[in-house]
Amino acid sequence: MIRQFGWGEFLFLLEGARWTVVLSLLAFTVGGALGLAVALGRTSKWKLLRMVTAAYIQVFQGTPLLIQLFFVYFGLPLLGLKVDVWVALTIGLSLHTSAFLGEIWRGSIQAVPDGQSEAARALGIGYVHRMVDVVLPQAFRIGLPATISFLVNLIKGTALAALLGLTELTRSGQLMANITFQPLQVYGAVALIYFCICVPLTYCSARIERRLNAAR
Amino acid sequence: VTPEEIKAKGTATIGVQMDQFPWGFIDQNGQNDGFDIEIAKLITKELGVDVKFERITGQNRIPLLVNGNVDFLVPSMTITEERAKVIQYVIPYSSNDITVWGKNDAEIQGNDDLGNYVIGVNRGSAFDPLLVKVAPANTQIKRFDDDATTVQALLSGQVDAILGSVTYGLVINQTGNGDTFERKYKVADNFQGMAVRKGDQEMLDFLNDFVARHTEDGVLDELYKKWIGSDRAKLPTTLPGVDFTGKE
Amino acid sequence: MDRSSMSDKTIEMIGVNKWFGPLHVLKDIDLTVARGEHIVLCGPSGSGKSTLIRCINHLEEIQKGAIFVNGTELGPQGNNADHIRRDVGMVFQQFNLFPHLTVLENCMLAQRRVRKTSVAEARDKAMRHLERVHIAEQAAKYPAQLSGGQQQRVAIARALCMDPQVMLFDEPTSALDPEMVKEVLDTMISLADDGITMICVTHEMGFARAVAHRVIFMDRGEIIESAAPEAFFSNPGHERTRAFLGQILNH
Amino acid sequence: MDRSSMSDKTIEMIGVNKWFGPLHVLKDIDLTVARGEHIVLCGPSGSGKSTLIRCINHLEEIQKGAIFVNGTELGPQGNNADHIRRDVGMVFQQFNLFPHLTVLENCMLAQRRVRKTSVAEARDKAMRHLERVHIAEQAAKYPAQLSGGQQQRVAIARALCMDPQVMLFDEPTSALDPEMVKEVLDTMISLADDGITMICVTHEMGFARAVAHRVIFMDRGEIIESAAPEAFFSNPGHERTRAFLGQILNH
Amino acid sequence: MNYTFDFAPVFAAWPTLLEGIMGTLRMSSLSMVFGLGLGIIFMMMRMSGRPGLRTVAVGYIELIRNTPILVQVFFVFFGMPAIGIRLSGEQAAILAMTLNCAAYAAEIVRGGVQSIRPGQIEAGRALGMHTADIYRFIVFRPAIRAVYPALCSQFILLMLNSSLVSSVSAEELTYYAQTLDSQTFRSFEIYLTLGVIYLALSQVLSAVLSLIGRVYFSYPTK
Ligand SMILES: Nc1ncnc2c1ncn2[C@@H]1O[C@H](COP(=O)(O)OP(=O)(O)OP(=O)(O)O)[C@@H](O)[C@H]1O
Ligand SMILES: Nc1ncnc2c1ncn2[C@@H]1O[C@H](COP(=O)(O)OP(=O)(O)OP(=O)(O)O)[C@@H](O)[C@H]1O
Ligand SMILES: [Mg+2]
Ligand SMILES: [Mg+2]
Repeated sequence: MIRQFGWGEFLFLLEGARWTVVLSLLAFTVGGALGLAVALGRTSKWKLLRMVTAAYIQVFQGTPLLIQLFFVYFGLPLLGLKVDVWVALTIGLSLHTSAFLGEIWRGSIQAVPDGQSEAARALGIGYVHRMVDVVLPQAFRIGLPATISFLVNLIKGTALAALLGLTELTRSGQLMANITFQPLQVYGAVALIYFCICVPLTYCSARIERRLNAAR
Repeated sequence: VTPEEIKAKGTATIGVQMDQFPWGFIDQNGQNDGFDIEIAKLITKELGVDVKFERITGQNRIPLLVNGNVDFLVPSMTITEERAKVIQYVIPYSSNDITVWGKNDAEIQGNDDLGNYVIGVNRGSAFDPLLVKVAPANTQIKRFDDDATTVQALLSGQVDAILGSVTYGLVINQTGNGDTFERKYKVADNFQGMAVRKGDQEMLDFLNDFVARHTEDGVLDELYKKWIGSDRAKLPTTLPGVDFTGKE
Repeated sequence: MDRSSMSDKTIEMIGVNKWFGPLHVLKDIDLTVARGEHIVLCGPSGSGKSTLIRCINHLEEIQKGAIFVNGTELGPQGNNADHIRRDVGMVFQQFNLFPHLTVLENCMLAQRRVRKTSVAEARDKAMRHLERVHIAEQAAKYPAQLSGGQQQRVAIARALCMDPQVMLFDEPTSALDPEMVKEVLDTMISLADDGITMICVTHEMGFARAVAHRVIFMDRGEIIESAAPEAFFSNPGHERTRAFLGQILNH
Repeated sequence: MDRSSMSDKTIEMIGVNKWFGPLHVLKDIDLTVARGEHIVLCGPSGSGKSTLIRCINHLEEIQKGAIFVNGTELGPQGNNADHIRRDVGMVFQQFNLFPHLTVLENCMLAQRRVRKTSVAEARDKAMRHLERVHIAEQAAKYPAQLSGGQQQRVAIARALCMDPQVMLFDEPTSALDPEMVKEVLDTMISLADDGITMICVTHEMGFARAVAHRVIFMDRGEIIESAAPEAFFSNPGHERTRAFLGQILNH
Repeated sequence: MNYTFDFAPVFAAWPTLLEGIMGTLRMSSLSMVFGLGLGIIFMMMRMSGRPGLRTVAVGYIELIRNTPILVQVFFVFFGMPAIGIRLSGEQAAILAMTLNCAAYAAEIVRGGVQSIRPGQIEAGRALGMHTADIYRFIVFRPAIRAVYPALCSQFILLMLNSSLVSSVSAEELTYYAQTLDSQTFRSFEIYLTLGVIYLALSQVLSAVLSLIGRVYFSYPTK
């Protein structure tokens, strides 16, 4: 009656992996946009904005994602705000992502030599174009390796969505382990799938890093 | 919610646990299957609505119910006094003897012997507080996330014995370890109940009636025999400290 | 250029004071620069030369005093800064070319974003100025592919593309290898011939002799001496100027 | 020093060739340096000056030829490199002080780790050499707290602490502000008076006139000219040398 | 929703929570120290001239970085008994977190070493120092300083991620909190308290790390 871990079970894991990918993309796009805003706030010339974004980063970097998700999904309803799973996941993962990316990108923006934005100012170029045309393209290249390694962590971090009942990769693995009672095989397969999702990214990151080093 | 509201919606959202072989699990085709699933389907059939399963875990099932994400639970969840303070139980629909399994050479005959060994248990299940209650204070307890890891801890020798469901035996035998490990003793009865939100009186009445009727006509006995492989015990309709009427 | 014809004021600094925290780096600076005048600013390291010229296009805020460029006042909060920056070009010691843009794109960016010039027009003008600094054939390269001297000439062309009335130079040759200094100085001399207003921080005394109308010596945030180059070199009025000249000319 | 007394060879390079990939940067270099001789090496950027002196203490490998220092041959795989480096001190353009160590610790590190000197002895010697370059009072500071000229003097003291018989200098003043050049040149001149063997890459022609026994001009990996300073400046034998001198002396 | 908050059962359990905090700190700080040490070894292997060593290091680093720590803990705890090594939950957790931390630390520190200007190494060589001494006395401190912020945030992440090792019954903060949860069902209160404790821990940890940084890695720079 107990199932053996075989091909069908592996396909079930792959189905879970689909959600892992969807969740990661979601978190990355929404969180990335928010993270850019946070990074710009952290480097703005207004002290208040800098303080607010600094506090934001502190809180969302300083607590485990698990607890953030728990609060958005189970906590907000207590305030009378009932949230859908996907809304909750989007909010929770985006808060988490934006705090980390905000901090990474703040660093990259500040790593662009001051002379660059001074030269743009001296040419009369305003804030928006100074950022879009001069600073961000350079910051982007500086921050890319760190961004990708965060993305890899994010992909693995989406496993926590299981708390909200979403059967993504890790949760599929748990379910399979509880059906087949062969946890080592199941989790080995889970690790393999994560590896296949993540490795292209780390490979890209290494290549980009090499190219940047060569350009110097 | 009330049964009428569910009928109006056309779908019942039911929380079921899918990591509890053979109570609830995912079959070869990726479909939900098991004892609980069949019962849940039976309920929706009587309501004349579609069923939507929400896969719950030991950790999130109570918040999910309390917050209204699911209409009610058909979990393999033990009825305990503590939980009854937070959610409303329906009268028991199945039972699952709580059993200690251990290495052949572990000398465990009763609760008092547990103190000499390292005992594993599924955290978040009802087995955990029970173990704390019955075992001597000096017992070394190791807690794991789910049944699979708990059993695995026994099989890999990380613990000497585990306390949990009688169905662990199925697993131990089928993974080819029946020679090394054995059933030690039955710790307690374990009555399992569906649950609704506190205050959902009509829903409670409907489900109480459902369980009573199908105990009467033998449908539940049949399902139990089919999935668990033994006869369903005679189940009580009252338990000390737990209110099944929603009136108290 | 005849000195009497320079009646028109391009830049006027009146009682300018600037602090970095507790550090008083510009002390009551008064300076008037006529249209077409070429000024060389020199002085020891840390004397405030860079800060002075950076105030003129509001890369630094001033805390006291007033600065007028072409008759427009630069407010302390940077009011009119954008307006003034269109008239004032700047060339930095470290070139500060945009590394992710080609030479041509470097010269087109501000025209497109600030003046909203069409692509064709911006390219035309960029090419004209690149030719002028003898570097048009490198237009498609990236800054990192050029030598220091070439990069600095691109920086000059980039500033010229905005048709500035004033050019500020902050030690434009001091990051260059000795051999490349000359090509940049030559470019600057050719600009001077055009009659553009220039303020140049430099220790290239040959350049000062060749093109400056006035040499200004600063020390510890003050203008100590301001004189025509002949007078400045042959007969400095202050002890400190003399000591400084002794240091930089004698090895 | 009398030229005839320098019969003893300290450094001998025989038919040295070096490639960076396909780039042939040193071509059949033959060079003999006598004990106590001071050599100034000059030439255009990229001509191989740095590479030449870096080969002497095996910071670069050579592909052909032989190098002897104090009679010991430096093998192509760096055999004897450690031995030779103890006799050869080097001062870099970028100072290369260790930023996490104080000035004193900078001077003590190699004594302790290479010569296994005791702490007290190492400190004594470090302080002696720091005094010699007039910087003993800064011993407890970190490099970043010093001016460029001071840093370079520390770098010189650090090298001297190893009691080298030869000192190599690679453009030691070209990263310095004009005002600080003099203090470093003065230090180097005082070393020269001591009779240490020196090879110095520099474009400071005043220094060459003052202390060099020989000025060597390199171009594209070859030694083009080698002459006493008077002859070198007044009457260079080659067209290329003349053109080069014209560039660096005339602005 | 009319949920009445009741923190009494949570506060009543403070000795347990405190034990959990100690467990979290003990396991994560040990893993940081061992992980950094092991990471430096992997970093040197990765940067060494020997292709064999490099491949091993790259393989290790990529394997660890691209798989979840949960799975790594599982393998150490359930897998190693198969080869005769039986570790307690806590030992398994420390080992897995060390292995995990080492992979990240290796990459971070490598960035630091690469940021050291070659002139520094050349200066050491010109003074006659050996490679090992050059790394030990010249390269490491500035290299670690250059990446210290990144290293610190990795450590904090490690501390936060240690909540995952509760799945092999390693007794850290989340383990006790979840046990408490299954006994009292005060999920919101427990998770709220847990969030506050983790936030406080990460603040304290980052303060301690930056203090260490100020003592060991601070020297003036321009
Ligand atoms: N952003 C800043 N914050 C604090 N102090 C500064 C800043 N910029 C410059 N200073 C200080 O202001 C003083 C004047 O600096 P400035 O750069 O104007 O000098 P300078 O004459 O251009 O020197 P140099 O020849 O070295 O370029 C110096 O003491 C310098 O340390
Ligand atoms: N590590 C290297 N790899 C490849 N090519 C190099 C390397 N180092 C130097 N070169 C090349 O070798 C040639 C000689 O370089 P070298 O640094 O010796 O010149 P130099 O005379 O010291 O010039 P400069 O005055 O600019 O310091 C140059 O063409 C340079 O680009
Ligand atoms: Mg300056
Ligand atoms: Mg050189």
